[in-house]
Amino acid sequence: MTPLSSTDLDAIRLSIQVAVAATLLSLPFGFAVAYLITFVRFRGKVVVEVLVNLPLTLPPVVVGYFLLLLLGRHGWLGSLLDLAGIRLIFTLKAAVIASAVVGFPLLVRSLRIGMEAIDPQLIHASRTLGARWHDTLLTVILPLSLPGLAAGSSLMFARSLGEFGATIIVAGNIPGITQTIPLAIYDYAASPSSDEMALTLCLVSVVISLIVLFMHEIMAKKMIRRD
Amino acid sequence: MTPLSSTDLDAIRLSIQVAVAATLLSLPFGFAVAYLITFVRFRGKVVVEVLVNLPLTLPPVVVGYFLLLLLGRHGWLGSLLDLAGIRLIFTLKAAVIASAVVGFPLLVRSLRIGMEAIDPQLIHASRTLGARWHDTLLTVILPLSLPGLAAGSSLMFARSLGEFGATIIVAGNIPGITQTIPLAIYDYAASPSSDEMALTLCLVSVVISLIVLFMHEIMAKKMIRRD
Amino acid sequence: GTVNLSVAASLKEVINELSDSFAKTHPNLKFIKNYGASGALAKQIESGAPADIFISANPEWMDYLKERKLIDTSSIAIFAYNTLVFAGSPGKASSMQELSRLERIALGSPKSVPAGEYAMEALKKAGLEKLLEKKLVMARDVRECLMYAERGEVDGAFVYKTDALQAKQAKILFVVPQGLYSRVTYPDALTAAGRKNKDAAAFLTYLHSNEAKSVLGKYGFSIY
Amino acid sequence: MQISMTAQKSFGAFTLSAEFTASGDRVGIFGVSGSGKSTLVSMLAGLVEPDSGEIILDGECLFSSTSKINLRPEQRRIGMVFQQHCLFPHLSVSNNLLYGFNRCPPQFRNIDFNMLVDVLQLKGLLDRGVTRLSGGEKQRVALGRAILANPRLLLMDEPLSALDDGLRFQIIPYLKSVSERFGIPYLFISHSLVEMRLMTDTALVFEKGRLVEQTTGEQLARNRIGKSQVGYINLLKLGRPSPASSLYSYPWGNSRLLLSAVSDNEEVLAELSSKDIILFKNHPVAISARNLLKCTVRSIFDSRGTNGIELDCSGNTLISEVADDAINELEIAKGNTVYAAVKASAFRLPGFRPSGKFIS
Amino acid sequence: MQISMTAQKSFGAFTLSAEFTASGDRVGIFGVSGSGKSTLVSMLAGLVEPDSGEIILDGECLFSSTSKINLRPEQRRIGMVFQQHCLFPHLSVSNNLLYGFNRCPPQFRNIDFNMLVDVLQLKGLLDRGVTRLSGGEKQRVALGRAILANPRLLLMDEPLSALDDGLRFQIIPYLKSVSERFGIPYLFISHSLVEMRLMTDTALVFEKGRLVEQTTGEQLARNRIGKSQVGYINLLKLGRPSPASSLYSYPWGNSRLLLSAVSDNEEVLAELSSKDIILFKNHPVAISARNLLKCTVRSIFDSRGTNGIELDCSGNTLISEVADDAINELEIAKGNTVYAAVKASAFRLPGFRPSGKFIS
Ligand SMILES: Nc1ncnc2c1ncn2[C@@H]1O[C@H](COP(=O)(O)OP(=O)(O)OP(=O)(O)O)[C@@H](O)[C@H]1O
Ligand SMILES: Nc1ncnc2c1ncn2[C@@H]1O[C@H](COP(=O)(O)OP(=O)(O)OP(=O)(O)O)[C@@H](O)[C@H]1O
Ligand code: MOO
Ligand SMILES: [Mg+2]
Ligand SMILES: [Mg+2]
Repeated sequence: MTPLSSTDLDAIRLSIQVAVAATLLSLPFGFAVAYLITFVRFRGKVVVEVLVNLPLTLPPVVVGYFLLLLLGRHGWLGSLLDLAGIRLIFTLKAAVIASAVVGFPLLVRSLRIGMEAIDPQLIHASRTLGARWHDTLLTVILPLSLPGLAAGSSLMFARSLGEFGATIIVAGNIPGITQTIPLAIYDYAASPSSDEMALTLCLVSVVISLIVLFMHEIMAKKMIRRD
Repeated sequence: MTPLSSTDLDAIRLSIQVAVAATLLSLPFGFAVAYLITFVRFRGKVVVEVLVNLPLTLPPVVVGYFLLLLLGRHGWLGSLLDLAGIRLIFTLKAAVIASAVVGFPLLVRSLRIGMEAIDPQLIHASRTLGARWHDTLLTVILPLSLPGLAAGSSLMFARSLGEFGATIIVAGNIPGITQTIPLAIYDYAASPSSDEMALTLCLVSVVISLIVLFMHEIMAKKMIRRD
Repeated sequence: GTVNLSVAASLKEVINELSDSFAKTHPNLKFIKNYGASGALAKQIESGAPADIFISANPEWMDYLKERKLIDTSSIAIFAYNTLVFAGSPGKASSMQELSRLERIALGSPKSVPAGEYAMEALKKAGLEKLLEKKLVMARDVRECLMYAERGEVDGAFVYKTDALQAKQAKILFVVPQGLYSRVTYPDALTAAGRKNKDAAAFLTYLHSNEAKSVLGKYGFSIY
Repeated sequence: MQISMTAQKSFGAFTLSAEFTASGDRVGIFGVSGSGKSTLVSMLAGLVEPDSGEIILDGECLFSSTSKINLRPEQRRIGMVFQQHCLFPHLSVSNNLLYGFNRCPPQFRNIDFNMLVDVLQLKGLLDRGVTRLSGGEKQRVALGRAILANPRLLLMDEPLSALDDGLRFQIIPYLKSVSERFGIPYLFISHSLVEMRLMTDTALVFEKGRLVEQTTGEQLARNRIGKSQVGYINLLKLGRPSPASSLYSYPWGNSRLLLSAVSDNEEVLAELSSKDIILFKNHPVAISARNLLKCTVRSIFDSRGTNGIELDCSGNTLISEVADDAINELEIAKGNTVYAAVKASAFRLPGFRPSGKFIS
Repeated sequence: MQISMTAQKSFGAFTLSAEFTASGDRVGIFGVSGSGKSTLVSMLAGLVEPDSGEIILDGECLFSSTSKINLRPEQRRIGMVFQQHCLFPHLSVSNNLLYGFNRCPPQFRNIDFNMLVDVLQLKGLLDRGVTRLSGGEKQRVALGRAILANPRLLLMDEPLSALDDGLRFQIIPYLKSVSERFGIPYLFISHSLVEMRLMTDTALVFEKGRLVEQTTGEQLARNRIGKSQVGYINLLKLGRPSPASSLYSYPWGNSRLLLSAVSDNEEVLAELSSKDIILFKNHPVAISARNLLKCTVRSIFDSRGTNGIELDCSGNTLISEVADDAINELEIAKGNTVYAAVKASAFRLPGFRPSGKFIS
């Protein structure tokens, strides 16, 4: 096996950074959206569901293009950020956003499955004990959604590690700066002579995601006390 | 909006075919794997989990590349199939397999979240009533996993509609034969003059997946009688 | 200073070598290189991605940026040319006409891959389009075409000479006659943002130096 | 407490129409299985929305379909002990117990945690996850959780059904004293007439979703003389006992009674079934019954086959149940004198746990 | 049925050591809340694996830690009524009921569905989803589901706790007749001594995870004379009644008894508490009790403060509970004659539902 070059090590570091940041960033939003869809009746729920699931249905490259339109200098969000002196395109932040958007539907779905399995009587019980909705949310719904949360965030993390199409478009493929593992693999696979390096990176990627998967499972088991 | 060309209509038809076939094909396997991981203790469970999650962690292109190695004329499965006169590469079947493999971890995860929420006492109850494991599987675990199954298969369906990286490698991008919506979008998006067509196809894709999402949700609600 | 490059992926090796040797004589200069599909690069530049120099795999995307006034028009020049070849297992075919004997032929998807567009053009001119219609496999890019040929999934593939030279199994079976397709050109230019970057201008000049031409030649590009 | 309810709720063929006004701090709800008891209390707690009607508690409107008022459960401060426990599976026993306590306004956090844990016998279990409890342990945690929240009204849906008598009769006096001391009125659902007599003053009887009887617990029991197999339960306020050979002598108004059971309390409420009192016209001799009381007949009320006789025993009231024939034979009539015999073992002391650890 | 168990199971500080051999078709399990009853039956059903030991049912080894035998629950054909119902939430009432029925070998599918539905009063609910039932309705479905599977042993974990007396005393005789007719032995957990007396012959008493007493139901009740607040319950086999003025006259062995309750059955088992029998040395006059029986004292057994007196009444046996002092006063001794007085309303007919729809 060929040893890893310094840009490979950079790619590994960047990938982990991106995956961790994307997952952590998405958790509160994902939880909020899943809660809204599962427990709250409101107008325009359909619209929320559509938006959340959009990135799943579209090829990641297309998602990347849409993000580019949104966050680019002339995009409506990008132009605002530009005024504030913030540039996202071609930075690691953009990679994080790309991963977060692409993985978001997976997180929300997992959370919803978990939330839907919660016995409504438990929520009733907390209400009769004086808990207001946000209190119930934090002390009953959140802990009981932990299995879904753990599953969802590990899905999201793994997906982030593999995210390629949207990332390469909004973050570019700049070694040492925005080149994550999938982009590095793409580069290696471009030349027939470096197939082996591509395989090595694949392996690294798999090992990382496995570590995370197992950590999550152990966490989930510890966090809820059931028989 | 530009009207859809006949190859576009082909792409829509093919996409639906692929997504439906991939989802239906994966359901029994996904259910079996989720069941094994959730309820059965066996050696090598780790290996199964690794294999299932692999396609999620790796960029779809890499998955496609591995599938090519496996199913290609000289791949170890491909060469066997070749003897039997079956060729998969560059056919719609390959697109189905690519979508199935990429979406599989999503399906299994969703099913697992649903299965883990089943009260073990219900399984106990069915056992004391004389149900053997496969009976319990079909009459208790399956119906109670329906919410997870519906969620998982709608995730899978949506993911199939968006699958690009792995499909284009194993199925090729042959208009009218293997060109699905994402591949057609890619083609359109690559030339400055046909951006609009790409957008139209995106919309079609979103609409289809939404229809399926809602169908699933209605189904899931009807199938389980809860308050 | 720094120079931001947005370069078509097929030029990766060439530009890596050229930027390294340029950096040797300019120790304070840092290159930030972004390789990708020409269309994606153009869209990124349009969205404000930092780029001083843009090298496209076809003139179309250069024109796209030019129209949007994102290119320093005066700096546009041809960086290199490429040649379309047919690569595959030795002995499968030795001319365009013999292609009809083959079962499967790979080419880049004509709509999205320039090499595929050129190949299609050549097939049309040679009158083989209808004949081969069912045998064509459209790949995402040139690299995939070559991979199919290398692994024997197809009998042969239309690829650039520069790619074919890197192949291990597949060999160049024949060179597609230049008369059948328009010339494969790689235009380069300073972007509007890079106009003021002296280092970028210097590097662009270096790209047209004789030293650069010999490197291009080494990788199989032609310069005239 | 004053509840006024005129609420309807339909589930398919079943319709509960809860139309009543009840006052008093200890209200019982009777009814056979499926008569709508749980649905009624769920509407009060705000967990089930009535199809129409109005619910008013102590002058405050909790629900009104016409004024479109529907207070949320947490705004009502009505506690509930669910029929199926509904413990939080992710919390330990003590965190379940303290859930409502921690959420109630500081000035109401005055129920003694340690004493509650003691009475409910949950001491060793506090750190345990609630999924790893026995059925009766779960029920006790559910009860404790609701009490600690010190609600302004406590709804209890068969809160003692999974408990043995020893525990049950230890918990009942505690419940009553907590209710009195902290001013927590309650609604109590139970199938046991004895539990109801002990726990409630007013009783609502439901049948197929309709209120068929509203009465005091006292009256309810009297009405059921002859219908019930247990009979009317006389509740006797007794003072502190003193030993009397192998038995115990308790003051009861101006007279004394001999009981076989002993109690440590200053005051006890003993139960005596109307069926356990035998009447004689003349003073009997050599009888095994240890208590012979000279009484005056105050009134006679009848019900199929048997008659309730209200007796005045040195100023105390006792109700005995007697067959028609006996009325003539003993010449029982208002104002006449009779002798009532009661065995020392016929009394039942609630909360009394015999030395044997196990009782019926 | 013959069960032999020597199994241990520990949960942290709690250890259940189930060491006993029991035979007979109707076995009761007593014990206060948390004493290990549910754990015991779960081990029998194969739902909880013992830490060590052996379980043998009718000569077949179900579990053995030394021989590494552990039959799966479905191989044991042991039915279970769970303490918390455990109904299948995705199935209707009738599909829940039929779940085990459809899975039992055809030759055992002989329990009458309609009759069961009748007794359990589930008729109108068959198509309903089980999540939309009241607490008592759920419990009845759970009971019916287990019975219809016609298991070779039925375990019932407090199966009647959420039911009113009316239903309870309708279900008990049904359970017994089904058990007898189809040869289904059972283990019955309950906190009610009356239920236990009516339902079981043998009783295992557990305390803190250990068997502290193994006895017949009869003996268990006798031992508890004086300890229990209910007393020993005499069970009297009575024949078909005939009306006698406002009461009913029942044949009882060679004599007759007057009861205030009527039954339609050919034969009934009436309950009479030992506390409801008053003894006289001489024949009393003008007494409200409608039954006066001349008896011979057969034996006296004592327990703290009260004594059990076994009486022979024209060949029938009765046990009365009497205070120490009374023994001397009435000169009660083996062979002496006494008169026993019992009120017509003191008898309790199990399964008897008074015309009022609601009873204690
Ligand atoms: N999974 C567990 N982990 C730890 N302790 C347990 C677990 N299950 C039961 N216990 C404890 O074991 C003891 C016996 O429990 P079990 O359920 O057998 O009691 P039980 O006799 O059925 O009581 P009840 O009448 O209240 O239902 C209890 O003290 C209980 O707390
Ligand atoms: N969600 C529902 N859908 C349909 N019917 C229901 C629903 N909930 C309750 N019922 C029916 O309403 C009636 C009253 O139910 P409720 O739970 O109030 O009875 P209950 O008096 O508490 O009985 P129990 O003593 O058995 O707990 C029952 O007949 C029940 O079947
Ligand atoms: O530079 Mo490309 O990879 O053919 O567009
Ligand atoms: Mg109820
Ligand atoms: Mg139990």
